[in-house]
Amino acid sequence: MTLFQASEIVKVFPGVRALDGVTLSLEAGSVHALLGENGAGKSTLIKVVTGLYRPDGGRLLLDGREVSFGSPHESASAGIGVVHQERNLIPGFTVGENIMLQKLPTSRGLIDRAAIRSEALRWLAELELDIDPDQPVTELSVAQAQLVEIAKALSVESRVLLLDEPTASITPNEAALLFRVVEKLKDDGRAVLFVSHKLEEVFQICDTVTVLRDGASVLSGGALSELTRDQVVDLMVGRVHEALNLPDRTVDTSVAPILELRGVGTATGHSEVDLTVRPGEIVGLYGLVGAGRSELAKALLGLDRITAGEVLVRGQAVKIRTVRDALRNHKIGYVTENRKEEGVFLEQSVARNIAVTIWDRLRKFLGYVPAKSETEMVKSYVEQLGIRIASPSQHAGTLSGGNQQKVSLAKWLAAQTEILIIDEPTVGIDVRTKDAFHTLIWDLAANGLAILLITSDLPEMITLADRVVVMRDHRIQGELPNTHDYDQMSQQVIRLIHATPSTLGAA
Amino acid sequence: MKRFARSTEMTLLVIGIVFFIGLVIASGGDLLAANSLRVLLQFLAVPILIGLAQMVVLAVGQLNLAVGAIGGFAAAAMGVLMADHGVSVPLALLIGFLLAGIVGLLNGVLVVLTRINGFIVTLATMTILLGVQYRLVGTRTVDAYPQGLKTFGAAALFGVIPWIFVVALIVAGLLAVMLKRTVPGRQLLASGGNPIAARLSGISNDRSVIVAHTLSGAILGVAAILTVASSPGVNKSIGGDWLLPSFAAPIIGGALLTGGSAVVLGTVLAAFIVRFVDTARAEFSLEPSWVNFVVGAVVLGSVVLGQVRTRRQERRSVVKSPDVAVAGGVS
Amino acid sequence: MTAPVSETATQALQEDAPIEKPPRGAPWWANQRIGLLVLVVLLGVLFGILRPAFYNQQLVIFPLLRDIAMFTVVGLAQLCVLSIGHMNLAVGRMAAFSMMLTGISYDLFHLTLYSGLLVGLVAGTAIGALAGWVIARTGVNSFVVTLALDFLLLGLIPLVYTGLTDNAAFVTKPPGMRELRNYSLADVCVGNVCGSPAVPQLALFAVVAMAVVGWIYARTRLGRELLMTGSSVKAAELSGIPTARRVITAHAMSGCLAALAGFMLAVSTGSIKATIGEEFMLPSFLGPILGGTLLAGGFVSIWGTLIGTALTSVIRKGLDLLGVGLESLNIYLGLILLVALSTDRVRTVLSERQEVRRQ
Amino acid sequence: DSASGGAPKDDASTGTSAGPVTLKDGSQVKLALIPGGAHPYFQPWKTVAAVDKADFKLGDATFNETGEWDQGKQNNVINSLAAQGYNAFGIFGVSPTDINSTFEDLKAKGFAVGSLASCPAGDTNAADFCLSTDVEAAAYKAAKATIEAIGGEGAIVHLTGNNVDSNTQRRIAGVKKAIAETNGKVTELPVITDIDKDLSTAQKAVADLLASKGKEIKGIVTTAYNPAVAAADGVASSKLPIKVVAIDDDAKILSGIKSGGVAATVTQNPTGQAYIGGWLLALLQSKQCTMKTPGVIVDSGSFVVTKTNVDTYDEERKAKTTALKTEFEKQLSCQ
Ligand SMILES: Nc1ncnc2c1ncn2[C@@H]1O[C@H](COP(=O)(O)OP(=O)(O)OP(=O)(O)O)[C@@H](O)[C@H]1O
Ligand SMILES: Nc1ncnc2c1ncn2[C@@H]1O[C@H](COP(=O)(O)OP(=O)(O)OP(=O)(O)O)[C@@H](O)[C@H]1O
Ligand SMILES: [Mg+2]
Ligand SMILES: [Mg+2]
Repeated sequence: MTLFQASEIVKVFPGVRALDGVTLSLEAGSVHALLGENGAGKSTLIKVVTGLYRPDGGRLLLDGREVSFGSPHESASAGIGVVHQERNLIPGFTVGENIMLQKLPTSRGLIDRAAIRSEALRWLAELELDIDPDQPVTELSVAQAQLVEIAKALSVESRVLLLDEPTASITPNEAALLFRVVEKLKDDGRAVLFVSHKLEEVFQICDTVTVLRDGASVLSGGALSELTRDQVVDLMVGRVHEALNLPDRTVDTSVAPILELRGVGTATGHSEVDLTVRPGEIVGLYGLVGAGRSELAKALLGLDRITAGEVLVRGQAVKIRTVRDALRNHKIGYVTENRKEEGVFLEQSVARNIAVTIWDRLRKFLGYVPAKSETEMVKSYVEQLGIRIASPSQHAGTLSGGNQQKVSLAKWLAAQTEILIIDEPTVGIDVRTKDAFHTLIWDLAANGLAILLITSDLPEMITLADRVVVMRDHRIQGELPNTHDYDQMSQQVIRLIHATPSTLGAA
Repeated sequence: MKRFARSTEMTLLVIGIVFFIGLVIASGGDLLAANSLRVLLQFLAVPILIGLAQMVVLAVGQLNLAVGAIGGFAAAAMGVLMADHGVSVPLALLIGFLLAGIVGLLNGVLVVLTRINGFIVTLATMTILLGVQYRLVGTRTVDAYPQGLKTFGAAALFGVIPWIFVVALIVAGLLAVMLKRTVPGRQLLASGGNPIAARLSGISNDRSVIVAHTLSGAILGVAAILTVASSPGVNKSIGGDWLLPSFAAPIIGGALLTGGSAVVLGTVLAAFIVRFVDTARAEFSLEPSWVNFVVGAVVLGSVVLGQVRTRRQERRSVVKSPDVAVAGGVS
Repeated sequence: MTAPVSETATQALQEDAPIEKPPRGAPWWANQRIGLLVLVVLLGVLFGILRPAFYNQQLVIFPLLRDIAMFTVVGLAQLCVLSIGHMNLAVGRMAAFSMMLTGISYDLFHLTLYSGLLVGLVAGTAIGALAGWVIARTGVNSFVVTLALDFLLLGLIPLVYTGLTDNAAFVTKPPGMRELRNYSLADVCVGNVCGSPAVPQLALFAVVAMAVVGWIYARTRLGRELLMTGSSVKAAELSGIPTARRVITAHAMSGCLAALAGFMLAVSTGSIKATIGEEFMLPSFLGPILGGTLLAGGFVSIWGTLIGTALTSVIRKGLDLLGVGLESLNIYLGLILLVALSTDRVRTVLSERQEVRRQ
Repeated sequence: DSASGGAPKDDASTGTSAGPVTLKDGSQVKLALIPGGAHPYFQPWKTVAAVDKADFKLGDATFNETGEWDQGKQNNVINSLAAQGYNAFGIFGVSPTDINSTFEDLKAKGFAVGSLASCPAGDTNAADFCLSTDVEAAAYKAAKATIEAIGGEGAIVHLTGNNVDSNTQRRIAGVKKAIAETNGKVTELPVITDIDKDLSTAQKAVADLLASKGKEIKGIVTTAYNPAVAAADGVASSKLPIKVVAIDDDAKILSGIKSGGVAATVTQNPTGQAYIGGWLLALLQSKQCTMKTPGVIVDSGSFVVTKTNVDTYDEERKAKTTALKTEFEKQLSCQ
C-alpha cells in the first residue's frame, strides 16, 4: 500500500534548481532508500516533504489524498517523523526535553516533567541508550547526540519516518541497534525512508530505492534486490563507475619517524600513548566513538595540555602551543571531523577558506596580501581537488557537504604541511567523492606526506592504512599491520577493541 | 544540585551574601533596621523588572533597546490619563500596561515582518516613543494623581517588604514558571537556543520572537505601573536610565547574548548586587565617580581572576565543540 | 607551488564534475549599500526642495559633513570589534579617556596639536588593547568586559578632571586647533585650484580612517584573519589564526579609532572635556549595522558605515531645517528610519523573487 | 566670580547716550532663543519669544529646544537656524567650556549673540553679553536659606547634577562659601552629584541618603531640578524633620512651598533673560547700538521664595527685569 507519495517535485533556490521533477513513493511496511551524490537533492526533498520548504512545483500525497504542509509542525501532526542531516538539538535543554520537543506533555497547563522522563526513557531504551534524560544535551558526544535525535524522531510515533544520513557519525554497533529498530517499525507497517552514503547499510536494510541525480529521479522505486551495488553506483554517478584501484605504495620503514609520541598523557585523560608516523606512511587510528582520538589530535596541536611523556617531531622533542605553532614551525596540519563548525567558515568565500593558512606566506609589507597571488593559489587547489564552485567568491556554506570537506582539506594542502592528521574525512560523503578522497589520501602519502588517519569507517581504514592503531578509553589497545583484507582485519580490530587488558597481556 | 553549585547563580548568591554582610557590618547594623531594608528593597523592584524585560528578548537572541522608552512612555501615559483626563486609577494603569504590551507586540511584529535587525527596530521604536513621551508630558512633572496609588507605592508588608517589590518578585516567579514549565516558554527558549532546530521541530521562531517582545513590553508595563506608584511624579526623564542596567542584570546573571538562556534567578540576584552598590555609595558617602570606578575595577578584576578555573574548561570547549551549538539568528 | 597531488587523484576528483550553477548576481539595485545611498540622495533632494537652505554650504553642508565624518569614525571604531563578533560598549568612554590624556599633554606639557593627538591615539589603542586582552584571556563576553571598563573609566575620568582643572575641562588650545575646526578644503590649495568650502578639513581624518580600515579589511592578512575569527572562532583557531591576538588587535583598533573620533569631537565643539563621547554609543552601532555590517561578525562594510551614518545625519539635519519641534522630532526620526529600512528590505525580497522567477 | 561686578561704571567719556533706548526698526531682526535642551526652566522663553516679536516688531522670533543637551546637536540647531535667516541668537550653551567657540563662529559671521542663563566657563565671554543667573550667588543664597531654615546649626547636604560641568562646580563653591561663613556651626556632608539625569535616579539617591544618614541631616539644599523634586517628596514621605531648599519655580515645587514640604526655593529670572536678551539682541543686530564692553556679564537675579512671599515674589522679579533694562542701557552706545 502506498502510504506517501511525492510527484514531480520542483524546488528552486536563488542560483540553483535543487529539485527538478522528483518522484518518490513510500510503501507501508517497507524501507526505502534515497540515494544520490552530494548535492543531488536528497536533503532538499526531505525538507520539502516535511513542510520546511514550499515546493515550486509538484504534489504531495498522503494516503492518496493531496496534502500541503506549511510548516514542520503540520507534517509532524500528519504523521511524518524525520531525522535531519544537520544536528538539531537545543542546547540548554535536557535530553528528555529534546526528545519530546515536538509534543511536550503537559498536565494542568504546565509541562509534566515526570512524563517527559518516562517517555524519553522509553525511546532511549528502544535504542539501548543508557543516558539520563535529565542530562543537558551539551554534555553528549557526537554519536550520543545523533542517537538522541533518532529517539526524538521515533517519539512522534509517525507512520512515515524519514532518516537523512542517520548513521553518518555513529559506530557500526550503534548502527546495528538502529537497524533493529527500523526492522521493528517496518514490521509495524510503517514506511521508512533511509538516506545514506554507506551502500553496505543500504543493501542490508532497504527494500526499494530511489536514485537522484542533479535534482531529478533517475530511478524511482526500484526493488533493491534486483540491483547490484555497481548498478546503483552507476545510476547515481550517471556513467559506469570504476572500482577504486589504488596503485602500489610502499613505506620506507628505515626512515626515522617524523612524528613520534612517547608515553603521552593529556589533561583530558590520555595516558601512555605511544605512536609513530613515518613520512609517506598512513597510520590509521581506529576506535569506538569517544575513544579520545580527536582529543589526542587536538592535544598534539597544542589545544589541550600534554601532561606526560614527550612528542617528537623529526626526532626533536617539541612543545607545541598553538595550531599556528604546529603549522609554521612543524608543518603539522589537522583536518577536523567537525567541518561545519571547525573546518570551514560557512559565511566566508571559498577562496578565503582555502587561503586562510597561506596568508602568512603570501603577505608582503604591512601584511598586504596581493589578491592575485591568492586567487591563483586558490584556483590551483580548486582545480586539483575538483571543488565544484561557481566562483571562488561563493560562500562555503552554500556548498554541498562533500565540497565543504574538500575545502577543509584544501587549506592544509595549500599550507604545504608534511604531517597531516585527517579526522573522519568522508563522513556524509558520496561514494564517488569518497573514492576520490581515498585516492587523494593515498596519493598524498605516496608523495611523502605523513598521515595520521582517524576514522570510524572500518572499510575506509582497511583500504587506506598501512598500520592500524586501536584506541580505547584514551589508551592505545594495540597495533596491527594492515593486510588490506577486510574480513580478516575487521575481526582482528574488533577483537582488539573488546579485549580486556588481561587478555591483551595474555596475547 | 551539583550543577547549581557550579552555576552563575550560585556565584552571584555568594557574592551577594558576602556583600550584604559587609554592608551590615559597615553600617553598624543600621542596615537591618526596618526602614533601611525597606528602602533597599523599594528600589529593587524596577531594576528587577527591567532586567527581566531584557532577559526575555535576549532569550530569543534579540535585543530590546526600547526598554526605557517603553517604560517611560507607559508611565507618562498613565500619569497624564490620571492627572489631566481624570481617568480612574485602575483603568489608567490598565491602559498603560496594555500600551506597553502593544508596543512590545509591535516590536516583535516589525522584526518578523520586515526582517530588519531587532537592534534597529527597537532603536527606531525607542526614538519614536521618546518623542511621544515628550509630547505627553513636556517638561512638566505630572503628579496630580490619586493618593491611593502613591500609598500603595510606599506601602510595605510588615513595614519592611515593599509591595512593589513583592509585585516584582511575583512577576519574576511567573516568568520563571512560564519559561521553565510551559510550552510557549519552552518554545521561546528553543527558538533562542537553536532556531534552525526549533524550526525543524515544528516551532515557529517568528511566533517566539513576537511572544518574547510582547512579554518584554508587558513586563515593562508592570515596571511602569510600579514607577508611577512609587515615584514623586512622572516626567520625561522616567526610563532614561534603564537601558544599561537592563542589559547588565541578565548578562551578569548569566544570560547568553546569542539566546537560549533563561536566567530569572540570575537576573534577580544581579539586580540585588547592583543595588547593594548604591547602598554602599550612600553608606560611605562615596563620590559617584569612585563608586563607578570601584564597580568597574571589581568586575574587571573578578573577571580576570575568576578565569583561573574556568579558563581550562573554556579552552576545552573551544576544542571539543558541542555538536549542538548552532549560530543564532532568526530563520 | 603546487600541492603534492598526482594527476590521477586530480582526475578522479574532477571527472565530469558539473560546476554547480553559478548563482546569478543579484541586480545592482538590490545591493543594500546602493539602496541606502539612493535613499540618502533622495532625502537630500527632498529636503533641498522643501528648504533651499539645505544646500547652504557654510551653515548646513559644512557642519553636516563634519558630523558625518566624526560619526563615521565612531562607527568604524565599533565596526572593528563587530568584525570579530564582539561589541565595545566603552567606545565613548575610550574616546573620553584618550582625550583626557591629550588634554593633559596640551595643558601640562604644551605639546603641539598633532603630537597631542598622537598621545590620544596611543592611549586609545592601549585602553582598547587592555579590553581585548581581558576578553581574550578570560573568554568572558566582550559585552560584560567593555561594560565594566566603561564603568571604570566613567569613574576615573571625572576624578582626573576635577583634580586637574577648574572647570572640568581642558581649555588650553594648541595652535591650529581653532583653525582645524573651521577650515575647509577651500583653505587647501594646489596651485590655484582649491577645494570646496563645503568640505571641512576634519573630514580628511575620516577619509584617512576609512582608507586605512578599508585597506586592512580588504587587502591585508590582519583584516582577513579578523573576519575569519568573526565567522567562527573555532575554525579560525584550528586554521592557525592566533585568535587571542586578533581579539586584542580588534579592540585596540577600536580604541584607536574611538580616540580619533574623540579628537574630532573635541576640535569641532571646542574643548576637551570629561563628557566627550557620551553620545557615541548608539550611533556607533547604528552606522555600521545600517550599512550591512553583521552584529554576529565576519562581514564589515566601510562604505556602508559611511552611508548609514550619513542617512541618520541627513534625516536629523533635514528635520532641523524643517523646524520640527522636539515634540515631533524623535517621532519623525524613528518613523523615517523604520520606513526607509522596510522599503530597503522589500526591495531585497523583490529582487530575490525576481531572480527565482527567472530560472 | 561675582558677575554683576564685571560691569564698568558708567563713564561720561565712554558713552554717547544714557537713558531709555527704544528699538527703531526690528523688522530685519530674526531672533532665535536656544536653550540647552528640554527643561522646565526654559518654558517661559517660549512665550517670551512671541512677546519679544510683538513688542519689538521683530522680523521673527523662535524658540528651539531640539539641541537635547548635546553641544554638537546644539551647534547643528544653531547653524540650521542661521541658514534659515535667523541673525540674532540668545543661547544657553550646553557646555560652558565649549560655547565660546560657537559664539566666535557666530560673531565671525556677523550675527548678534547673547549668552543667556549661563555664561561661558573661564574669564572670557565671546558673546556680545552674558545675561545669566550668577549660579554661585544663587547657590549661596539657597544655602543661606537652608541654614536659616534649620536654625543656623546642624548638618546639611547638597544635591546637584553633572559633576563635570563648570556650573556645577560653581554651585558647589557657592554652597561651601555659605557654610564656611557659619564658622563650623553648620557642617556639610559630601556633595551628591550626578543625580539629575532622571527622576528615578534622584529618588533612589535621596531615599538611600535618608535611610543611611537621615538622622544626622538637618537640611537639604538642591541645585538641580530632579533632585529637588525627589528630595521634597522623599523627605515628606520619610516624615523626618529635614528642611529642603529647592531650585526654580516649577509648578511641582511651588506647590511644595505652599504645602510646607519645601522650605524655600531659589528662583531665577528666565523671563527677564529672554525679554531683555531679545531686546538687546535686536538693538545689536539692527546696528542701532553696540556694547561698550563686548562680553559684559550681568546677573539676571535670583530670588529666595518661601511660604511668606510665594504669591508676591514675581513682582520682585519683574522689578528686577525693569532694572536690568536700565542697567543695560548704560552699557550701550547707540546712534
Ligand atoms: N537553502 C539553500 N539555498 C540555496 N541552495 C541550497 C539550499 N539548500 C540546498 N541547496 C543546494 O541544493 C542542492 C541540493 O542540496 P541537498 O542538500 O539537498 O543535497 P544532498 O543530496 O542532501 O547532498 P548531501 O549528500 O551532501 O547531503 C545543492 O546544490 C545545494 O547547494
Ligand atoms: N559514552 C560517553 N559518555 C560521556 N561522554 C562521552 C561518551 N563518549 C564520548 N564522550 C566524550 O567524548 C570525548 C572523546 O571524544 P573524541 O571526539 O576525542 O573521541 P573520538 O575517538 O575521536 O570519537 P569520535 O568518533 O566521536 O570523534 C570524551 O572525552 C567524552 O567527553
Ligand atoms: Mg543531504
Ligand atoms: Mg573524533
